[in-house]
Amino acid sequence: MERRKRIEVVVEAVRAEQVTALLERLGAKGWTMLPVIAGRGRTGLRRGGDLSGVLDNVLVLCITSQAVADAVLAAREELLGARPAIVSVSDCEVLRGEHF
Amino acid sequence: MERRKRIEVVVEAVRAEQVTALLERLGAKGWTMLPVIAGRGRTGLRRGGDLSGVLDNVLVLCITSQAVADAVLAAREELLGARPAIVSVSDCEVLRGEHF
Amino acid sequence: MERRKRIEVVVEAVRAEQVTALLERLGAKGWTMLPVIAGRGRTGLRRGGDLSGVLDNVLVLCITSQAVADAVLAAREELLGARPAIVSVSDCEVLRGEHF
Amino acid sequence: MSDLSTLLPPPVMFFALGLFAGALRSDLAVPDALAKGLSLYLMLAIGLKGGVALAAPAGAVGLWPALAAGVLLSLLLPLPAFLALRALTPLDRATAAAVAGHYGSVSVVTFAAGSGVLAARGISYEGFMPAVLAAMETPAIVTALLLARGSGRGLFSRQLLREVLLNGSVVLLLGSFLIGWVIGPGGAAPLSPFTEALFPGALCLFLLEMGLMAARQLRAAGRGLPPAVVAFGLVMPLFGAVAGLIAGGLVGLSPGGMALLSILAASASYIAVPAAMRLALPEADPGIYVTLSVAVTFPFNILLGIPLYLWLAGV
Amino acid sequence: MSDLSTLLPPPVMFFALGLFAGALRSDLAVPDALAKGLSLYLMLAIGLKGGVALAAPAGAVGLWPALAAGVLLSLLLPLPAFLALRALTPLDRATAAAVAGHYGSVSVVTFAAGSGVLAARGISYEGFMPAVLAAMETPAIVTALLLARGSGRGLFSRQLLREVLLNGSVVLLLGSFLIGWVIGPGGAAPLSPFTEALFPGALCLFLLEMGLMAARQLRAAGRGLPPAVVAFGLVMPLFGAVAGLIAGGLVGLSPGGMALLSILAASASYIAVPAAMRLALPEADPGIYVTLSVAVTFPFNILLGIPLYLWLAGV
Amino acid sequence: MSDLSTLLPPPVMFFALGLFAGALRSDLAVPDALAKGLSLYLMLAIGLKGGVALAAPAGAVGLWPALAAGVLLSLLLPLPAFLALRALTPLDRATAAAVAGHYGSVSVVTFAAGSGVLAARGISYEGFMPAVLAAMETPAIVTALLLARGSGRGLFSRQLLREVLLNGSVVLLLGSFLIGWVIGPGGAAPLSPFTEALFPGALCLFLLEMGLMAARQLRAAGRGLPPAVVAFGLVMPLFGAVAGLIAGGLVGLSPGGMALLSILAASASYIAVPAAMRLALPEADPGIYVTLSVAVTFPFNILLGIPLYLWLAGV
Ligand SMILES: Nc1ncnc2c1ncn2[C@@H]1O[C@H](COP(=O)(O)O)[C@@H](O)[C@H]1O
Ligand SMILES: Nc1ncnc2c1ncn2[C@@H]1O[C@H](COP(=O)(O)O)[C@@H](O)[C@H]1O
Ligand SMILES: Nc1ncnc2c1ncn2[C@@H]1O[C@H](COP(=O)(O)O)[C@@H](O)[C@H]1O
Ligand code: NA
Ligand code: NA
Ligand code: NA
Repeated sequence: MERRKRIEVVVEAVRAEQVTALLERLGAKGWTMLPVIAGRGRTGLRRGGDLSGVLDNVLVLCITSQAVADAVLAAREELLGARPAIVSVSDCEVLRGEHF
Repeated sequence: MERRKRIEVVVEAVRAEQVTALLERLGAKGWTMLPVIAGRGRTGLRRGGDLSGVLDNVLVLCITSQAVADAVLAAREELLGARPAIVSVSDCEVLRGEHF
Repeated sequence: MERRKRIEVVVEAVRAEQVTALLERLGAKGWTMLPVIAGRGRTGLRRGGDLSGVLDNVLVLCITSQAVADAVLAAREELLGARPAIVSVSDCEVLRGEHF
Repeated sequence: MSDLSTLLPPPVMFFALGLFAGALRSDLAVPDALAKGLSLYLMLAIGLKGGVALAAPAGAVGLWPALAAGVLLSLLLPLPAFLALRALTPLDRATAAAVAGHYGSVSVVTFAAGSGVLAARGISYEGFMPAVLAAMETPAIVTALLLARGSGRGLFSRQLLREVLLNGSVVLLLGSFLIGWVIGPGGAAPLSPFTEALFPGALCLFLLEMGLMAARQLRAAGRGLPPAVVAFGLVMPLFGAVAGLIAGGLVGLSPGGMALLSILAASASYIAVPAAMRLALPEADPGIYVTLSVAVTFPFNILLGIPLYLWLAGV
Repeated sequence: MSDLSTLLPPPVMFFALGLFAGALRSDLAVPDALAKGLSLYLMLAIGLKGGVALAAPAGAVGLWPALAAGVLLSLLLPLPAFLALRALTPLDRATAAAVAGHYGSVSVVTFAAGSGVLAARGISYEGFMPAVLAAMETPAIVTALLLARGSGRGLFSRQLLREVLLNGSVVLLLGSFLIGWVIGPGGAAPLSPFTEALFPGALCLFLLEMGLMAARQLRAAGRGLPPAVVAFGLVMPLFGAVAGLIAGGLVGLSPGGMALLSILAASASYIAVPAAMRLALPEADPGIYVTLSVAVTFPFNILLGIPLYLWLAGV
Repeated sequence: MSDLSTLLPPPVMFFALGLFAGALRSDLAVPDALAKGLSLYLMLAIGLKGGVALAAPAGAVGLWPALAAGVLLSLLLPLPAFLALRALTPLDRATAAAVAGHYGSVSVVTFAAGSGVLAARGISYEGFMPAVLAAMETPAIVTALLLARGSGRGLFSRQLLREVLLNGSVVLLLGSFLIGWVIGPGGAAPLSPFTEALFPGALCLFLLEMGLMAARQLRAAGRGLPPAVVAFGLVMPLFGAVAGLIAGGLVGLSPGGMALLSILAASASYIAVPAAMRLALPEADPGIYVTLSVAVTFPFNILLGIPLYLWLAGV
């Protein structure tokens, strides 16, 4: 088991590509995108499923090295440019550290 | 980066509003609800998608301050009243701590 | 609150049963399966929704004791036999520790 | 071979196909959204057709007594069900009450399958029966709650009241019924390729999914069903069918109408009541009542019950 | 009762049913996938029908002026909308521009409901109107961006350009239109049970969902709508309708065509423009523009606007 | 313009529209649930129609030889495919075997598009061809596994056996076929607005989605396809088509039947085989076989292959 960082971002579906592109550019070897049913934040209750899709959010999960995580957080301006609702980082351990 | 708590609750879809209402009342500034495909627990295998929706579960994710997390856990009776299957809490760090 | 381990596995939907069966066999009392929209890893961009379902991934979340988590990681060969993309483990605390 | 297709109508065969595929763990699967969409479609089509029939000359003759019979059946059938469950099965009070509630209420697809058989045999029935169907959906919930709690105090939370009065099935059935009644045959004509011509085929596809669902549910939760509970799920429909038949006779329904009321009384809810019970009786075990309704009583009614009740009704 | 069904067509009643159920918080719900599927179906069917009509002898007479009128309406209507929003409501520049863009663009279902009413009343219209519908979808986006940024420099990112030129609705409408035109009435005949016979019924089901969606959106984000903004959402359609009527008259459309152009001008986008605005103007508040379009202007047009605009058009 | 619509049938045009929209990265998208639902619908309708045709007088003449031809083609076609892939492309043994399996098996929609063209041209064919389609779905899986492992020992896990014998497509096709055969033309008549009248339109919508899916898949995984593999995906269908034609001639099929068998042999599986390969050959790369089948061979067959094979069959 090796120590890695677990980055979790909730972001609008229409802007998710900005986040994943940033992660890839800064060296993350992968990410996973999960659907979101609904949420509440500063902008009130948000429930996806409208026909334009603008109210859909997704959760992007990225497990990566400390170095990449630092780089991502250092690119704060660009990351926030995708208007993510949440950027959270926590610790984890992984099998096959060479994959991350 | 500021330290926050990450609360994760798996709960029946029909009771999820009880959980999110509690979180809001105790001061959480937001939450995110994710769909669940299936699960296993004390009540056996549970797979959503029946027509009444009673077998659907959701996962509620809430990133919040230590204080709010403590308040939520202190409201244990009320929280368990929503019959959540899991209540787990872990540590994380967030960008823009003022949002949480 | 009691300390537990939070295991998170991203795996192909067609192989998910191998992972959950392993978890159950090694003593985990439950697990939750979440849908995945898309992801990127060593095999490139992967977006579910093709008609055969072979490109669908899921995320399996299991909160369990340190002992079970150790057993799961010790069964590394078998676990990797299900070809999971990610196996990550982190710490958490839970309400009602007897459930996990 | 059209004789066989009268005996074994296509929707029943598709249900059997689904059961078969599910039992053998085929990977055949209908997306949830499609199943829910078909269920909405069937309710819309059934409601509309009933409302249009009500608008026909003399279409409303006998409506009120039939509605009253339906409501009474829904309110009363849970009583013997509850007594039987408590006497003969190991179910706790809350779960027994919840199960009982399902048997006062009704299943839309069982009704659809039954009326399809009547149509295929050329037997007419009162056009307002969909209104009876809607009227029977929720009264049983009240009885179930009374049985579970032993008192009427604090029976209904606001959320539960909404579930009872504004349950999606009831709103869609009654709303479509009302719209059908308002627009009448003329207004409904442009809708009929959607609501009528497609109906038999859509019912087949939906019953395929119901078969898959029944098999899936039986596998997931079936081992938890005590044998006495399974027996209840097979005998209670017969009891309900006879009660429905008698009630239908008393209020003067035609043979076709009696058959349908019998089918309704025999059927068990799988949408409205489970949802209400989950809210109102969290201590009752959904694994029991969902499985019993979807995977025991529903298949029984579709495969054996309907022909039997029609035969009892003399049609 | 077919008079009533002319006054209050079935799709409108199903919309009202959805609104009612949603307002009272019934648990009636249409799966997202079904709603999106129905929306695609309606666009495919509308486009195809229009293309087939264009292929008819003399079907193209007056096409180009009508397209020009549509594009101009789409480009220009956001201007008065923006001025009114900035003068009379508290909306910031970006949000006001985004909202304004919605009102230059159009709503496919409002068009479908309107043409359904015309068909029911036996009033003919230019068959190419679906092309006008498609042509009006996106020009308003350009105006909205100019209004928001005050300059044309760097107006379009690549992603945005794609959104404008290759928006799903536009591609499906125009593509189906083209296919209809190529295959003509003969080639389209085998498709007509799908694209024509089902249309009225599918529209009912879709409008049921639109009613539920409007009520849901109003509850989720409605409190955030300032009263002056709501008023705008009710008055702007009238302004657009009159502009559409005048434009239709100027380019020589038939009364039915004028009525449809009026309806298009009065309607507000709920698919193409929100998506483009979210990309191009992230600082604009989607809670405002989605809610206003889906939950204020759309219901207004369906329930009151369409009959009014038809009356104004003299049909 | 009905000549054009014979040359370029509407489903093909909708496929091209989907490809075009997808290639240019339009945001046009069909919900997964709708795509899966349409796929189920097509199988149900095709199966039922075939079964009904079998029930017609003399409907079964030639059935067994045709089934045998289909099974043999499915079993044998993977052999030359595998040899070619190993000799001419860089694919490893497992991936080559998996790809080869796809080309012994078949694609339901390619069959549907082909039979639609035959119907439009008024060319008849053996009604039991859907049974041949079902029979060809899975034998190729056996060959692929033998090729991959070089031995028959431990070939089938229980889960894999289920996948082969109880694959969802096979169960639905054969089940519907059986039901159609049992109920016959009389019993199927009430279902025909659903299963027949809607078919051409539903096929268009589904092919639109297949076009979008092909473009999406090509973009996601396309860069990983070596050119020699792409070439295989374009040449192998021709080889299969000729083999199918010859086999059809040997077993005495009508020209229409020969054309369909040729189309089946030319087509590649995109549902049953990928799922089985993922289970049985985890070391084979799904990015290769899914992409090749869905995004290379399928478009080739739809756009160019079908007219070519019909021409070869002389119809
Ligand atoms: N504290 C939080 N915990 C979890 N999710 C949140 C939180 N705050 C916001 N979100 C999610 O982010 C979305 C947008 O937030 P906002 O932009 O603040 O309205 C919400 O709809 C939630 O899904
Ligand atoms: N230890 C666990 N880890 C992850 N999810 C769990 C666990 N236990 C229960 N669950 C989830 O909670 C649901 C209900 O659990 P239960 O009420 O114990 O049957 C299950 O279907 C799972 O989705
Ligand atoms: N570092 C990562 N963080 C999060 N998810 C990942 C990561 N790497 C791979 N994945 C997920 O695992 C799937 C398969 O990965 P792979 O087998 O490496 O292509 C991807 O599609 C992602 O969903
Ligand atoms: Na009943
Ligand atoms: Na407009
Ligand atoms: Na083939």
